[in-house]
Amino acid sequence: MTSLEQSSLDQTSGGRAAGEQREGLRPVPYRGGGFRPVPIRLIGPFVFLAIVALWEAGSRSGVISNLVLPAPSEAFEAFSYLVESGQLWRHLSASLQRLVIGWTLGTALGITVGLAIGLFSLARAGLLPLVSALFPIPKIALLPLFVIWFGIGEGSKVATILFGTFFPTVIATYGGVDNVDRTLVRMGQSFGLSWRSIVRKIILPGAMPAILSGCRISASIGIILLVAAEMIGAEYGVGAYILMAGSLFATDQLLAGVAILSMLGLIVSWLIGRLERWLLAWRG
Amino acid sequence: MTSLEQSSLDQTSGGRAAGEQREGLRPVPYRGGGFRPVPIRLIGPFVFLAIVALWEAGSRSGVISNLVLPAPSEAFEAFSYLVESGQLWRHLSASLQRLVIGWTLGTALGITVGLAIGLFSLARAGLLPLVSALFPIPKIALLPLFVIWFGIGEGSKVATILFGTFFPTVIATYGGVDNVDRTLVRMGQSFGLSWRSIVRKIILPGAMPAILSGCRISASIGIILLVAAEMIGAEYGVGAYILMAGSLFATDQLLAGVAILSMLGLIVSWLIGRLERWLLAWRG
Amino acid sequence: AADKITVGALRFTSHAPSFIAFERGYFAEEGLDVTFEYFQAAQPMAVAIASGDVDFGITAISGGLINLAEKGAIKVVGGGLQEEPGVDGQMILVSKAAYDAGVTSPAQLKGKSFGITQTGSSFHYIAHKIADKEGFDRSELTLRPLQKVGAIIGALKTGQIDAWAIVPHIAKPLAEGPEIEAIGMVADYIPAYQVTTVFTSTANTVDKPDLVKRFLAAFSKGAADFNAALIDKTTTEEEAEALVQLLHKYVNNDEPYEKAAPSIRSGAMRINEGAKLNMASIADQLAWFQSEKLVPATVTMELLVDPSFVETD
Amino acid sequence: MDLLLRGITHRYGATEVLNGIDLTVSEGEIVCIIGPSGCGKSTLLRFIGGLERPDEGEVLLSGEVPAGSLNPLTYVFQDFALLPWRSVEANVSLVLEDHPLSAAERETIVADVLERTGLSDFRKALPRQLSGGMKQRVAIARALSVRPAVMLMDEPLSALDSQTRELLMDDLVALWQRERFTACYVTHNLAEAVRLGHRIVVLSRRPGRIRTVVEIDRDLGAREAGDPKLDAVQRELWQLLRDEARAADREIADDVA
Amino acid sequence: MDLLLRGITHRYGATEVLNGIDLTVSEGEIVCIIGPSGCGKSTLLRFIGGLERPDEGEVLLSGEVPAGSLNPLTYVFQDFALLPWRSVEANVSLVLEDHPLSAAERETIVADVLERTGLSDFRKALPRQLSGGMKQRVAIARALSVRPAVMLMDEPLSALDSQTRELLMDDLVALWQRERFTACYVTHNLAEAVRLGHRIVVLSRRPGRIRTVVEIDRDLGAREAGDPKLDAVQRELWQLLRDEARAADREIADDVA
Ligand SMILES: Nc1ncnc2c1ncn2[C@@H]1O[C@H](COP(=O)(O)OP(=O)(O)OP(=O)(O)O)[C@@H](O)[C@H]1O
Ligand SMILES: Nc1ncnc2c1ncn2[C@@H]1O[C@H](COP(=O)(O)OP(=O)(O)OP(=O)(O)O)[C@@H](O)[C@H]1O
Ligand SMILES: [Mg+2]
Ligand SMILES: [Mg+2]
Repeated sequence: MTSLEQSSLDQTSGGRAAGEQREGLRPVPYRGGGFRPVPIRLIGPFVFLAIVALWEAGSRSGVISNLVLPAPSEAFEAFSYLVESGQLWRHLSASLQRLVIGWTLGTALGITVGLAIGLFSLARAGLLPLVSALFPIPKIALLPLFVIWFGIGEGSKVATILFGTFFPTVIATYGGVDNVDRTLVRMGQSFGLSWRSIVRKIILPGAMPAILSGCRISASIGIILLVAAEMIGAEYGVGAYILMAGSLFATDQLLAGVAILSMLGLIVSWLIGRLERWLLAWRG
Repeated sequence: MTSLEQSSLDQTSGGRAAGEQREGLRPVPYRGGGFRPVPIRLIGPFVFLAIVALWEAGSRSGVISNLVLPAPSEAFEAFSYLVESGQLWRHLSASLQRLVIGWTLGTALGITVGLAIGLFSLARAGLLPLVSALFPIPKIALLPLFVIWFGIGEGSKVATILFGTFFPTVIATYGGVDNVDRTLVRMGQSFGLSWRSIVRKIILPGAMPAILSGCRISASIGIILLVAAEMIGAEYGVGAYILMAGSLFATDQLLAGVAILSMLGLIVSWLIGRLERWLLAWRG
Repeated sequence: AADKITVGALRFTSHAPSFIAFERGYFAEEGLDVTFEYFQAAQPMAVAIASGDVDFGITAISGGLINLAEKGAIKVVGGGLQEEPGVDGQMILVSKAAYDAGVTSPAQLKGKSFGITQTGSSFHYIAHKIADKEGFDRSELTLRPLQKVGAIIGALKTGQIDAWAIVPHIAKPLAEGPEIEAIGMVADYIPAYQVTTVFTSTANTVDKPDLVKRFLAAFSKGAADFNAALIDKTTTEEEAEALVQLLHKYVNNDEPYEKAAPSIRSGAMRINEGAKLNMASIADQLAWFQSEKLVPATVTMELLVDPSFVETD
Repeated sequence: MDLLLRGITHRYGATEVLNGIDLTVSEGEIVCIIGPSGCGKSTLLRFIGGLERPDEGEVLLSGEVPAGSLNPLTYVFQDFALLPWRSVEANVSLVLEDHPLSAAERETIVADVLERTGLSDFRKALPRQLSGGMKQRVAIARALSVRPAVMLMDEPLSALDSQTRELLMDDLVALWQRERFTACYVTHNLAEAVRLGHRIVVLSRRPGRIRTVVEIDRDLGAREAGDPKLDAVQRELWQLLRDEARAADREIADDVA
Repeated sequence: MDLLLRGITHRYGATEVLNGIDLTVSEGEIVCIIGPSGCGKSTLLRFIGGLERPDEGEVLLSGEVPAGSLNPLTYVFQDFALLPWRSVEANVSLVLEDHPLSAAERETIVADVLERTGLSDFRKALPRQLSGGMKQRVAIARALSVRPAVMLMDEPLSALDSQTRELLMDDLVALWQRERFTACYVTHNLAEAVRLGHRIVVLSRRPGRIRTVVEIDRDLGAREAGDPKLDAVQRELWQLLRDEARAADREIADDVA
């Protein structure tokens, strides 16, 4: 046995063979890499611009008939007119107000009910089947009843968005509560923390990632439902604008409206991303 | 130091104190339990029945006006009429056909595109922004264009469902591919498995749980979109039935239709549950 | 103080009397403080009256409206638009493809497809009346519910449906285009067709008959102005122009005036003087709805109409 | 304060997990509990801490709770059980917040325990920024902050790599020499048991019974790696456990696991 | 077949991970690589297996690949890397499926390696039904099935509890005595290194440099727990590593971890 002292004289040597001459040396074959898509800058915007350019060219040359699809420039013109005439703000503010109120109420109620289902056996047994049965009901189907229940004013519009955002929030919240690491809860109990403390300091922050991703989903559902909500007696609103454009078959306005919704979706998703980065900074 | 031999004579003794008499003995306080809702049998059906019974009583006594909500028995009568007249099957088969074709195509395309986005940098950079931008567009907004693009026959209905199911499937699939444990992929590479083998034997089964939960979501979206899809020129179909009931303000038929969709959702979700149990049996 | 009322409106010329009555102060003269509630479609307006959100509405008689009347929620109280020989009324349109294939008159519509918005809409009724008069079975005309006027236009332009019928201010520009041809008039199939009616909640007819009377009075003045300027053309051109300008505030206001004015003018149809109601036409429509099982057989004219407010014939 | 276990027997469904456990933990001693996988060590510790109740038998306390002890029976968990969204100091202060202490008192206690565990430089760090060893030190600091009468430690070092484990064992010995805490220390690792235990309780395979109790009366501070007597005890323990460990290893979990 | 590393240096972004590593692994020997956390041991092993390429330096093979070796450089991973959806035998056969073997040949190889690792009774079991020790045995059987020239083992026992670790060390020694496999064995655990290594390469903290290489020429089969010479080597290695291990432990991960 070579003692440690002996070999430690030889501190820089990598063992007996380093430096030695050998025949038949060949590098090990490389077989790693891949399966990890890396971001390629500018491809995204490039593809987007290319599609728009091709589409514009197709429209101008008549390959794409105006009936099938208006040129992007026409949609942009419709959008510009909206901006210039100040109508954009009118539509947008009406829609945003509905969205904010409906989404806030739906989310707040959804988190409350979701927490109850996540924490109490009775709430889970009684409410979960109801939630599962009501969740998949299409909201447009209920519009005629919503008019009777909530009137044709803001009530029914807000209610549509509220109903649409309530159910996914419930499901995300109780799923989040279920997934909170139970050893953390046991830890809290073992230190004699009160029930309230455990819920407030362990369960809620632990379920927060799931709740926020539920918010992301419910926000996009809310935006999608703007169109359905504004089917009933809405004069202003992006959804109402799209419906009007659709019923007049003004496809340029229709596309402009759809683009506004799409941008609204991106902005809301960005905002929730900020919120996530702030509330979930601990995830690093 | 007591040697091992010594103490092992005393094999059943729990140490010096067991059995000893002590004063001031008290049990340790119990502080565990809870935070784990347990299923309570029969509460779910009971709550459901109670709601229906209350509602029926309310309708009969006139507390709930017929205008606000028809009695459950009326909705059930409308449903019975559908069954007896054989219309149910006509509506259901029309809808199911659209659902199956649209969902199958949308899911197949979605899995393909999702895999491409999950595996190739170029596909990810080029397609992902497009998918993110198009996903939140409400399908009802595009109906007028769908009519032009796909006609008012089965084309536009299938296309609506296809578009609705395509995007969530893409997102679920590429998310699933991203979440496949990379050490498994490295393992495959380290054993010299071919690219095809790695995709087929490691990536795909690894992404399967995510793909199936995507299917669950896309199936309920497909069912919800039946109403929107059947807005255009559909004579039969559950969605068309609901729309007709809505336009005639025949709320009993409306509720019957909504209940049919709800049950359809439960059945599809049960089927996917079976599929999951079969394909994901390895999760135990 | 003036009574506050809400009037449901579509941004169509058929609602012109309300707009005129509002702009020219006829409502105010009757002591009515009117606010308009705008709708995209007629059916929700009927529901809104039932729910009490709106006091008065003007729209075609639809299945939804009758069903709400059957639930005791609303009543027809007056007449609106009516088909009349000599005045351009609703037109029957076919796609170019169908026209070229020989559908040059409504008689050839047998076996063709016909666009409607929804089951139980006025389009549905018109289609069946055409089939009845031309003597083929109603089921020989394939109905295509497309929800929205825009969708029907798109489908007709691309030849996906063969035929449709619509009010002139929409029909005329379409027929001038290359994709669509006009082949007949609805008036030839449904004489004295009471296209739209004025209706209100049952509660109003019972509790506030006076309010209903005052509304109808103001509405009638507006209708008289409208008919004089655009139908009978008994006014000066300046006055007609002023009226069109007034209406442009409400109708087609997203288009520049120059573009909107001709379509407002060409779309004008007679509004019943004094909101007179053609009971025979309404009875015929009700009978049709019942024959198609779209409304319960128990609905009677008494449930649907309160004829005590206007002249009937 | 002493801890007495009397005739603890427990079943989960059809499987008997523990059978007739009698044991005493006296003040100031560290009792190590070893046994093969699944023999019920963690279950036993949960009974001792009052987080679960045994089917039969009782866990009793005798003697006065030391003055100032906020939480007499305090756990240290294998996976640290730190709240990832709280900094080191907030994780410690969490367990003080439900007690009637002023903010200043709390602050003093937190500063004190962080000082004693060498964590003062890490006050503001989040758990994810720390190595496993530091995380477990935070958990120990948190346990110390409530001045426990008995520490219940469930494999506190198993989640750490072997070098960190060595470092933490040294820390625990130093801590015991200063504070003379009482502990129930569950472990798989015989070297740990021999290094830290005043008494070592050997459990049999499921259903866990006490097979033997080994007393090692050499002072913790005097135990050195390579001590032939300790090595001998460790080897004998391994002889005792080897077959059962192998049997536990070769067990197939049934499908409803 | 021998393995030669020449001047391996690597950087991830701004951090230098490895610096000038020269090393040879000769046929039939087990080279253990030890070092504090984060010193680049796993990275080095990835370079050796061709899964990643170093910024500088090269990894070379010399001599003939043994006849019948399907995958000369074969890994055994810390977390087993078994496909959870495949049974034990299917996990082994996975790595044979891409080679031109008949089904019967494949079946023979699978049966043979399962027999040699004592897994024949577990052929149809799914990974989730197995204990950690059995999972790692499956991974070793899988590695053996491709007749590797060199086994690259990255902390193969760290995920196991200490009793299972003992059992598996015994198994590995027995296996080496039968098969005389060549291996690069990365570990944190000095006891493991002293038990299994013919040579032990000690790396410094990041950037990893070779600090020393210790040769232990006692036969693996003759190494017993409690052997004073081995204990002495282990203690000296610990002296060498302790301060660096402590420093590595006290490192705060920066926020962008
Ligand atoms: N809540 C529970 N419900 C059902 N079975 C349980 C529960 N907790 C533990 N068990 C079972 O009881 C047995 C003992 O579990 P326990 O965790 O106490 O063992 P352990 O000795 O701590 O094992 P390990 O050494 O693996 O930590 C195991 O077979 C386990 O599967
Ligand atoms: N793909 C990578 N990208 C960036 N940094 C990496 C990557 N892989 C490893 N590192 C960093 O390189 C350093 C060495 O990592 P490596 O995993 O090789 O260390 P190790 O010696 O195996 O550590 P451990 O003992 O914890 O397993 C670490 O600081 C690690 O954070
Ligand atoms: Mg345990
Ligand atoms: Mg490593």
